Amino acid sequence: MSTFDQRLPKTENMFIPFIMSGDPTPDLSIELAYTLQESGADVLELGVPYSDPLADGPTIQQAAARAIEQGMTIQKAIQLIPEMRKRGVHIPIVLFTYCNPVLQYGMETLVKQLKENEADGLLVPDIPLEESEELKQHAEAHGIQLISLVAPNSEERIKRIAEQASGFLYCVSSLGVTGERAEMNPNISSFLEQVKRHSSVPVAVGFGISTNDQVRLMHEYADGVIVGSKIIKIIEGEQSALLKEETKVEGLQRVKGKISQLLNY
Amino acid sequence: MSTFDQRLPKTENMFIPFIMSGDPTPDLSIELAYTLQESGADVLELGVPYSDPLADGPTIQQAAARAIEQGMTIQKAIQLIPEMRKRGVHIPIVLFTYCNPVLQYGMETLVKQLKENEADGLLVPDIPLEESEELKQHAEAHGIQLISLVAPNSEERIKRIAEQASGFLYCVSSLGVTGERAEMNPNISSFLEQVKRHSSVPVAVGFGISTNDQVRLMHEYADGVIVGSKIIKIIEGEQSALLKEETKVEGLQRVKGKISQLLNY
Amino acid sequence: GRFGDFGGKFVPETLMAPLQEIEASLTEALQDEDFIAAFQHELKTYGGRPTAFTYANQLTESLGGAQIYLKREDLNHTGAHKLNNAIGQALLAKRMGKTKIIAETGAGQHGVASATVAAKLGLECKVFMGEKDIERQELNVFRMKLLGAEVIPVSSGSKTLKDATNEAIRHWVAHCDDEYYLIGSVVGPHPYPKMVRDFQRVIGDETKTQYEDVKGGLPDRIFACVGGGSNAIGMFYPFLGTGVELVGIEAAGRGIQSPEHAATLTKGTPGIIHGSMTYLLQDEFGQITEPYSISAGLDYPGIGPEHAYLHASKQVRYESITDDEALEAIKTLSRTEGIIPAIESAHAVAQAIKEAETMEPSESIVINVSGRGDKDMSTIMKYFEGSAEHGE
Amino acid sequence: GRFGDFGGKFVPETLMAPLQEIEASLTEALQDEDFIAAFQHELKTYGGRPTAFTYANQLTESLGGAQIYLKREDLNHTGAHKLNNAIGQALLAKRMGKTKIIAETGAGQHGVASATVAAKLGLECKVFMGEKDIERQELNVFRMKLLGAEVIPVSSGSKTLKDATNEAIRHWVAHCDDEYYLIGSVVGPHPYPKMVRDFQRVIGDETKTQYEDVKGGLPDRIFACVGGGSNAIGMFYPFLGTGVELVGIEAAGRGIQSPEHAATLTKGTPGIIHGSMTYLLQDEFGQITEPYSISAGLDYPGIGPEHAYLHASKQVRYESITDDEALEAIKTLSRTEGIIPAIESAHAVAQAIKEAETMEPSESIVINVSGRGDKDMSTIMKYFEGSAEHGE
Repeated sequence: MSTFDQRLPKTENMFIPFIMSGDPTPDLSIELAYTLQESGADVLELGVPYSDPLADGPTIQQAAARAIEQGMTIQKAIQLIPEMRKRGVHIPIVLFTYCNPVLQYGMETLVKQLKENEADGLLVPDIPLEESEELKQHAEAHGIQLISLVAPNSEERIKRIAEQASGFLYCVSSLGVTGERAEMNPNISSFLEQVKRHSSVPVAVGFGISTNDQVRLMHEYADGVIVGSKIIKIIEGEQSALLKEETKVEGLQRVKGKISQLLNY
Repeated sequence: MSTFDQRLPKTENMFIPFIMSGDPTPDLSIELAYTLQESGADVLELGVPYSDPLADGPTIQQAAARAIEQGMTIQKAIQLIPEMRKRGVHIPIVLFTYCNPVLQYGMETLVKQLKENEADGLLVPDIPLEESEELKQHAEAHGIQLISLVAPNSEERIKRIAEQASGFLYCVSSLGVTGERAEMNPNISSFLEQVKRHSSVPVAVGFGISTNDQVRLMHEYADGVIVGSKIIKIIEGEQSALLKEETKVEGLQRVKGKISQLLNY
Repeated sequence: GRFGDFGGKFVPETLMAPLQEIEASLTEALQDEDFIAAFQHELKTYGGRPTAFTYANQLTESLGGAQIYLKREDLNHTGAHKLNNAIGQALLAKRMGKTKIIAETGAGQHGVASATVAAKLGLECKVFMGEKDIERQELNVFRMKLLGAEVIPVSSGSKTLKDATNEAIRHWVAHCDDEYYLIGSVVGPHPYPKMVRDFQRVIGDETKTQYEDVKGGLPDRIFACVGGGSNAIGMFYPFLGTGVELVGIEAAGRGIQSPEHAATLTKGTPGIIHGSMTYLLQDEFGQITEPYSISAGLDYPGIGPEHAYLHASKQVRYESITDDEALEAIKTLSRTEGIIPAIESAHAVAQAIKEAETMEPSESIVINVSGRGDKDMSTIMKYFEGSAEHGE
Repeated sequence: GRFGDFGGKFVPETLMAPLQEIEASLTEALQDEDFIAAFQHELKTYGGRPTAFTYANQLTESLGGAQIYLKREDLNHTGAHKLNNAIGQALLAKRMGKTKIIAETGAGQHGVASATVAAKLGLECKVFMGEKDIERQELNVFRMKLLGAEVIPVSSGSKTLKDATNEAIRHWVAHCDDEYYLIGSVVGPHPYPKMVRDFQRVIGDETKTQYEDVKGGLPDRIFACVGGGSNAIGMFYPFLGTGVELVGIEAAGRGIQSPEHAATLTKGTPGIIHGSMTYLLQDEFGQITEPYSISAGLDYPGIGPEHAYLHASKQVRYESITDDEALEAIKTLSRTEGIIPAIESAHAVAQAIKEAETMEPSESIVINVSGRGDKDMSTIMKYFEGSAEHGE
């Protein structure tokens, strides 16, 4: 049994938040990870900031730009994970990073270090199934779950992607980049049903989920929801409180409160 | 015998100055005509200002621009001639004008009016022999001498031009436009000899003659010299004196003095 | 040297010899197969001829009238038909043993074409340009200098094209032994209008062949803009007497009822300009007046004498198009065909659009797109921004 | 979808379907004679192909080495080879039933080419352009709007080409059902690099025929500049394996020892950019770094994956040329041949001049003059005026 599965609290009504390493500071990333776990997170998606984040909308792009500005790197992001564990984060942590930083770091080095640093998974949004074989082999060899994505237009590839998925399967709610959407894809339920038919791991849905209603609806169809841009915005909203030592705890409390509102339907 | 020949004081060592009608004022043109006669002019070339004087250098172009500014027209220029006669100008007067104003005025009207206004000749620098037939017929019918030009590169046309010349024959000293030249064409003597062989009228040379030495030299080879830009410059130099009633006479005296310097070699 | 009552050589005596020399050399050259072959070789391998012949399907469909074809002189090297003539004359200059060419320019297009062929053929080049135009056309001035030409500022008269031409002629008079004057349009004294037409008729000759290949037979009407008139003569000449209706379009500027236009045939009178008997814009005493058009290439107070003749003899119909109409035509052609024409050429496009609408879908027309609009982008931009400010 | 180790489809899952759709349609289209005929028809009657093949006699004589020929892509409609690809892809988009195209642009050339073919084929067009580039290229922005395109400012990242490309991809992900993404070079995920090469190979195919007609056989060396690399691949591809020495020239900017260059193959390392495995300029952690070149068209941190392959497999030799060398080459080609090349193309000219001098007069070379310099006149003017001020 993988560490991912061992650390996973539950496999239904999962909540998978995304934070950007180093946004607004590395220390706050650790605190935020803990706060999210306290708020009910089942898996933490930990982003590595990238100069050219093709799959992301403006909110996550800007978070990445801020984090790069702060000197965040893939190496430093990995080193945050043991700190998070020390702080008490016991849920699975999945590193989110684009393909080019992975290549420069070295695939094997990366998964090895992830393992050593108590991470559980890796998500690379721009490595589709067809380009993933080498990375998957390295990940499997080191017990790191390579998280796969599947999209509404994946069609005949849905089966192939779902069957080889590990950790959880990330379903893209609708075409486009990450970020809030006013309306959800109306065909989402049939898409998710199709995915679930072929998947042996929990199925989570992400991209554009930002309201209490949307979380509730998605929990009806899927095993979990991934929330990214909305979390970034909540953190942005509390940034000035978080950055001052005397108001930090207050700020974290308010983050927790807002996340509860999102989840308590 | 034409009025031109009747009025011509002499046919050797001729001096043929050019002035621009209306530069600096119509009244001064009359005075200047008289002064030039007093200075020894044998023929007066009276210019009509034109917007696009192709054969002229900057000095005469600028004189034309000033005269147009003053409202001078071909009609007003012709009307100056009887005034000059009244003032005592008895030498032949040749109107100098480009072809387009002649056409717009009407060839026949023009030569008729020239005759009526006691002019003796007409010089149109941009009507070469080949385009001159109609104008020549009108001129002859009214007893106006159409002055022909011949150039160092006229070659086999020299004979044809010289043989039909009337009044005097205008020899262009060297290629280029009107205006001062530091050096005279070194082949000028053989050119002028060739012209004189075919001409039954006096042969005068113009373009670039501006010094006492040049006048002397040209008088050796030709029957006369035409001086244009240099005269304009002399008048320009005295313009402020000429334009004031109290210094006008003085100014005219100085013009006369400078012309004497040019001619007394 | 005449086209009916028009043309001729109204020049100072000193220019008669160089003109005769050119005439003799030209006659000889045009009978020499090697010269013709060299001319055609440069047009093809250097200039990019034959230029394309484009069916304007979208414009045709949007108007619902005659089928519209475009002769694409905008695709010539340096961006307009001007190069055809510059190549021809520069080859002649070289054959005559001249080592230098001089040229006049207004907006700079002919100056650039002259500087270009001078560089290509190893000739020195001086370009006369009015001081006002030098200021307005800074980039073209730099372009000519980059091509190795000397740009000579002209400060006489109105400091624009007409005066640059005067000054080039004056300079040439003094230097005609080693310099060749490369005139940019079908204007000037004989043999220039005929020579330039002979070098530009390749436009019409190609069009005839291309139309025959694509459609068979002859088009019903052909449209070309007229400033000096070289692109129009080049296009029309091979079609004279064939029954094709030929339409030349002058610049009406702010309207032919206003004093600001360049509609020489429509509003001018016969006279002499730059050595040639033709129509021109002048006052009652024959002083040449300043023309106006938003297009620097049509902003000329005269017109080629052959056009005066074709007008008088009713072989070509001449119309005029205002600044506003021309600019609107630029927008239309850009949006429907992806071709931004020069403002000059847009005058022909505008008239063609007016007429095509009233014609039958079985009929067809050709528009000579004499040049590309790149050179005019800042003028066009200013115009539309100005219009936008005024709520249009 | 690979060229050796390079290429591939490193894209978000949502793009896999549209890429597969394009791949399938392209394969079908390239086997359809009607599609090929339509493509060739537009290239000829609209774009002006075949482009000229010019013997640079004066440049050749001044260097005293190899005979120099120029492939004149500068004579294409809109002024560069970009149009070939834009026509091809827009025809494909139409065949696929798409009604809108989107494109990225840096200096604006590909944006103009895309807006142009969109107008010609009746498609809607959106062009993504960095805010910094919009400011620097005001006239090209206006040109695109005049052609009916919508220009969408991109404020992310460095606000230049790389980010405009990212943003175009992001937009496409959300709208791939009715929009077609028209990439401007041989970059991006499979099948783009192969497709753009297939549409650009007409350059090399024509060159082969033209050289055979003029000289017989094959040239000794061929030079082409490389930014993304579409003009170079288009030229090289038909000559691969023929024994002709192929030389690609990158932009060395202020020198490859300085941090300011765009010499991707010379100084970059393998990685992923815009969905493709290739060489790129990046830091140790794989963040893409900003390239520099005076030429906006070479100022790209990546390079087409096929070039990475041709480099690795030593089928093409890659060199680099600095800003200063390129600008000097513009002057040389302008003065000797009357052709002002684009700054991009001048990189190829500069390297060719270096090598031609050392070659035998019996040898011959071809330079791909990929575009005209008109778009660069103010940059060139500023450069030479700057140099002049510093006494050069």
